[in-house]
Amino acid sequence: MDMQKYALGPLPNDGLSAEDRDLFSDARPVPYEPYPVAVVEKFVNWVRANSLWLLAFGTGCGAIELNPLMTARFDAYRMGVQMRPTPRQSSVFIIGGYASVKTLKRIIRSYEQMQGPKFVVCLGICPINGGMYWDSYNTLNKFDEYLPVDLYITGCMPRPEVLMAGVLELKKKIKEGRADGANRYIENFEWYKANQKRVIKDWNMPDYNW
Amino acid sequence: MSLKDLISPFYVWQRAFEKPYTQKRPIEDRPGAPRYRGFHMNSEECIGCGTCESICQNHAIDMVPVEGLEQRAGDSGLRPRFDYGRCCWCALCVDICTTRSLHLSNHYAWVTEDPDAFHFTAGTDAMPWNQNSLGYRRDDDYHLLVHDRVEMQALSAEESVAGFDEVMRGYTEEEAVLEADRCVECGICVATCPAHMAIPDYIRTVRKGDYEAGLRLLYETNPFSSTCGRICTHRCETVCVMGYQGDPIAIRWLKRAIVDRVPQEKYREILGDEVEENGKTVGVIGAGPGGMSAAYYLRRQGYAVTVYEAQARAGGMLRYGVPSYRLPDNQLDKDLEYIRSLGVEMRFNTQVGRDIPFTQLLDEHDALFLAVGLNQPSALRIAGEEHPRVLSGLRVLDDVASGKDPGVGKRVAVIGGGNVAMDAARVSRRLGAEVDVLYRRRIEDMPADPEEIRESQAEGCTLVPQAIPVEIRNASDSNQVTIVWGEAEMVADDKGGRPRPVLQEDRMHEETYDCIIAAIGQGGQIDFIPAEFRDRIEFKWNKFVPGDYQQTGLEKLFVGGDIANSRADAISAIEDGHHAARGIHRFLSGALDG
Amino acid sequence: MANAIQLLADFGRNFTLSDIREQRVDLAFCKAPKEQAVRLIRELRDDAGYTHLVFLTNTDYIEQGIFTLTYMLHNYDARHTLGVHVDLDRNAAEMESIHNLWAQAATYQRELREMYGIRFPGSPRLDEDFCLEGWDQIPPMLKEFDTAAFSLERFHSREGRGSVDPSEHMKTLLYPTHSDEPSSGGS
Amino acid sequence: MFEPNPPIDLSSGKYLKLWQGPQHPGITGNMSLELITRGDEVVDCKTHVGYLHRGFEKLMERRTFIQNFPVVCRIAVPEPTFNEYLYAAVVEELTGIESPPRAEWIRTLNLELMRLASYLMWLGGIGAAFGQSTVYQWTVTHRDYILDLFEEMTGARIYHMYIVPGGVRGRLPEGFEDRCRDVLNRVEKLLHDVEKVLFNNVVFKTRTKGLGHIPKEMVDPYGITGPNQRAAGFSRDLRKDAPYLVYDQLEFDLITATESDTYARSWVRYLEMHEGIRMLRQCLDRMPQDGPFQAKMPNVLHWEVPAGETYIKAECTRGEYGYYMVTDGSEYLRRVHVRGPSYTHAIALMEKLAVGTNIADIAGLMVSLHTYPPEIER
Repeated sequence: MDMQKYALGPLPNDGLSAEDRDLFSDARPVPYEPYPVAVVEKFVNWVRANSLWLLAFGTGCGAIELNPLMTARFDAYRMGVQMRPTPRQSSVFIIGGYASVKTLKRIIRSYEQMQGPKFVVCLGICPINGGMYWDSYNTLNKFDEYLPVDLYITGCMPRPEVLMAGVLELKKKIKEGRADGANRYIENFEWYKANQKRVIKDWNMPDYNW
Repeated sequence: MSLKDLISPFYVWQRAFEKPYTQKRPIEDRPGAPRYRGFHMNSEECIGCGTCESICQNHAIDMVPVEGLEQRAGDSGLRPRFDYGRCCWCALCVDICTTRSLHLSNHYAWVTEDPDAFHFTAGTDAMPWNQNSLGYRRDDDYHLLVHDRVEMQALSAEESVAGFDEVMRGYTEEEAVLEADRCVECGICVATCPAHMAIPDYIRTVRKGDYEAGLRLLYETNPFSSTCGRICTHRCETVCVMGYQGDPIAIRWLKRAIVDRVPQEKYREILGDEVEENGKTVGVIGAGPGGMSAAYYLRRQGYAVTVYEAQARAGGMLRYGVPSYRLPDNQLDKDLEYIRSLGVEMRFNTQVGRDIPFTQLLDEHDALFLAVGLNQPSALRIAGEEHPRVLSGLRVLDDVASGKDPGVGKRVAVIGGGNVAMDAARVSRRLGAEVDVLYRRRIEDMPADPEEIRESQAEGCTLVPQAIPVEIRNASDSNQVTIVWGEAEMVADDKGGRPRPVLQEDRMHEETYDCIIAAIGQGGQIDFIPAEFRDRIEFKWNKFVPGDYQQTGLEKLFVGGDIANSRADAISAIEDGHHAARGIHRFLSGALDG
Repeated sequence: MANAIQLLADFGRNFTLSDIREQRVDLAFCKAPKEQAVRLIRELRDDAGYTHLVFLTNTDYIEQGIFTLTYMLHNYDARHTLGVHVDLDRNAAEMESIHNLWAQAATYQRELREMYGIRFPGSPRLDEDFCLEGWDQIPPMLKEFDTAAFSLERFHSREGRGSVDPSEHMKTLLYPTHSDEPSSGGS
Repeated sequence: MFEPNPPIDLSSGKYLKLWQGPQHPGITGNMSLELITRGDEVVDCKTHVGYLHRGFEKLMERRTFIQNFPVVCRIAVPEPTFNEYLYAAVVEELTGIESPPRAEWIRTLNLELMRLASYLMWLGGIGAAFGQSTVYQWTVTHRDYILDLFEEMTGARIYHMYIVPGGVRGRLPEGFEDRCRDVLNRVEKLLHDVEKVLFNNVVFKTRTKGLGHIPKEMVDPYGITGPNQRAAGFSRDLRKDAPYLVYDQLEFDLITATESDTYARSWVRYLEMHEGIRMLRQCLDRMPQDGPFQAKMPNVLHWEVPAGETYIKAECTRGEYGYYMVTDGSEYLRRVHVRGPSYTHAIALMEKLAVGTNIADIAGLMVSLHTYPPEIER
């Protein structure tokens, strides 16, 4: 990857066909700037932490435990968590276990479509170090090479109780202002893009999905 | 569309009055079930065999060295380290764990922002769940390993005591494969084997039926495989991980299973031993297992080897000290013949010091390996032991091996608890005698192999433990002898050693026998080494204390075998010989300074 | 079912069937030449009651240079399953399509094209990606494709791992000199 | 019958291409439908899978037979035990190991509990797909009670890894039977409620009756099995036709229907849940309380399975689930093929049934076929 290419100007979008190129933005994403007044930022973070909307995208087998989590027995709604069907309304992306290369492409598009502030939580062992599918030709081993991750929950499957523990931990992190994955993504944009394009061989989407 | 269909859904309201399903405090109130497969725990029984690592399909386990572990025999010093970016909590590691030290807790929550943090060594790292008492453990009735040893066909006690036929009949091919199949191939035994034989590898060849490959592996470290396959003290089996929950692998019998299936004529072709003379000569003193082992490995390197042996035949203690029902002559000869076939020169009936001076050997050869063994029976150190009807165990065995009748009579007492004592007792049984074996300590303290003890009992020898001989007297019949012995109580040793027998003066016994066989050990004899050399050699209790590579202060002299180690068994002598051969090779090629 | 073997014997008059083997009373296998296989399968379906295509799959015998397709057919009335094997040349693997016999066959054939590189001329959407996307290696199910090596090279493995062999570790610790140097002979 | 749907000229401007999935609330699992619509009507549908492809069949070729045991359950996430049972059964047949009777009963109990749990999940899905989210809340919660049973029986909620070649991994916990009966009673009560709220619901009835009709003559040419087939009037069920485990000792009725639409398929599954509860109660009553639950096994660390090949199938919630395995006498299998019913239900069948359907019904139609993408791509 030519690192300079991004740094110097608009996104190349060179995976797109000539006629599609006009349809997508080539502007670089910008990092989030905290409010200059610390108290305000703190308050905003508190608000954010108490309204975590999950993107309903079951990327892997971890999705199976999201059903109990979001229904009567474990009832994550009481923690300000709810499922949203579209990335535009969501703030938390749950990577449900292993991600195949084909799914990674959709994950990237969905993630980039999410409005900030946004957070990524990885479920299970597979996004940490390959897990069960450490030798599979079609699943990623280290998810943090492709998208910034704010929290890992190990287990196979992590139970709904642990997911709730994860939500609490994420809240804590957000309140402390440390959940800065989205900014890391933008600040290291070239590195992430290079990694993504190294595994996604038929890159036919814009370099950033506004 | 009926009215019922319209109204029916409103039934849902009925549930509004039920108790809610919601768990109030899910994290605190819902610990994992008693059988839950949560995070790993490991107890002190772990010996680091790595079987958990072998079965893990996710490569989630690394065996890592752990600082501060106590060094124990049969403990690799490694412990399993888990990668929770890999583990899927299938608990196969728990099921396969040979010591049952590994198990799972019912703890399941680990959340962190650092993806590199999910590593820990179970049992030694402080983890929040280390005190959990619940969690998955293997059910007692569920096994992934085979715990029972395949028994070997043996002569019945009546059959065996009737003659000198070999008692253990060897495994059939099928039995050998079944027994070999039990091995988990952890390799813990290799360190304990004095010769460090490639045990898991040759067991694998038995399983695969590839006896030629097996033979090659055996000869890498041990040219007495037929012998050791029968009479080895098999220290390896004492640390075998399969022994923690069942029977250890019959490693010794599996070695025998290989050699029994390869005829000696094919050895040369299979082993591919080609000797390229290198023009240097090495003298070996003593044709026992140590000497002949050195001779083999030296010869393989191209040294001209001459072996000096006091007796008329080679084999040393293996021939003169081990009865043929345990080690038939032809099996010993199989090993020895092969070594000799490589061109080792033998000088029998040549006792160094008597027939040829030590200094001459030192001058004639570029290096010397000395393994004369222990052939002086230890004294009982009680009054009357010079009685003519007190025989030494070694002499009895020697006579029997040479085809002479030792004349033990009809009623025999054997004193001692080692293998020589057991052999002397069993030989006496075969010669038709009633045998009592007197031993100072308990039966479980006997240094003899458990098999020998068991078999001698089966053959009708009476073991009398905790019996301390006090005095030997003349009997009324001059062809008999009387022994006075007292019962002993075992007293715990304050310093933490093994319990000590203490004579009970008030419980003395007096018995008369046709002979008494003393077999309480042997000592060495080193008078043949001229005084001027002795100062340069280190001795302790009349035994050599060799340095690295079995070398002595007398640079050209390497020593090994019973006279130079404390274990005093064949396999240690064999390794001494092999190790000395390495040393001599390094010495003569300049890599080892004196 | 005894008449499965009988049935195959009857079919054997018109087809060169080999390797007929009864695994269970309700399961048998046979092998048909590549040229006759589809005709055989059609007749089994139309005349012998094997109306259900259970699956179509392939086994890679790399040592012998062949692929063996398995058409698993089921007869609901006789409650009997029959596996028809067909050997293909591994280097030029091509087979007549059965997409017009069963609807799901086209999907199986797509999968076999993607996973083994077997061609089924005429099968719909044969060259469309099925499971993979942007695959740039040899078909992954081929025996010569090393998935672990590929995964390590492309997807990396997390640092901080490393294992020690127990017997090697004990050797280094307890008896480091007790081994033959490479120069010192041995066999 | 197998003609592809007629080609569509997208440039004509009459049509809209719409991707339903993989990130879409109206899709079952991580897969996608490429729909071409004209107004509300779907005129063409292509199923895309592979988002969950992990290459199980490849991975299993490089793992030993015991190492595959934890792997297989992951092939169908909502219903792992069928994989465990079939893998165990295949290995047992090829090695000649016979699992003891007690293990066979426990396995049956395990599989039927799994079927009930899986159907409950599905029942929630079909409810939610037609706007009855209350049913989803109820059933997922009740499924969780069954997962609790699994947790105490096997040690895990989702991936049980309990049915091992040779038997099962442990005995039933103390008092399990009573707790299991209690859960069955609760589920049975729930089912009666669901009948009132869902199956008698005028909205549900109106939307599902006639939706996704599968003609009888389509069943065999499309390889349709399970409830989808039974709802079309076929009395075919492997538990009856080729009884495995202890099904020949259990009393249960085969449920069929003739309408072959979404409602009929749902109703067949609903009644099968009742049959499942009936079977579970029989298991609990008649299960042997002692005896071994594992056959004598060789050392699994280097377990060589004799050369051979076989195919074993079982009736899972979606239909015929099967394992085909070829071994060559080594420690590794040469080939395994997993036959999941969704393979044809979600692709060939779905692509056909979707045509002419209202776009709002696509999600419900998919759920009514009961498909799990991971078993398609494996």
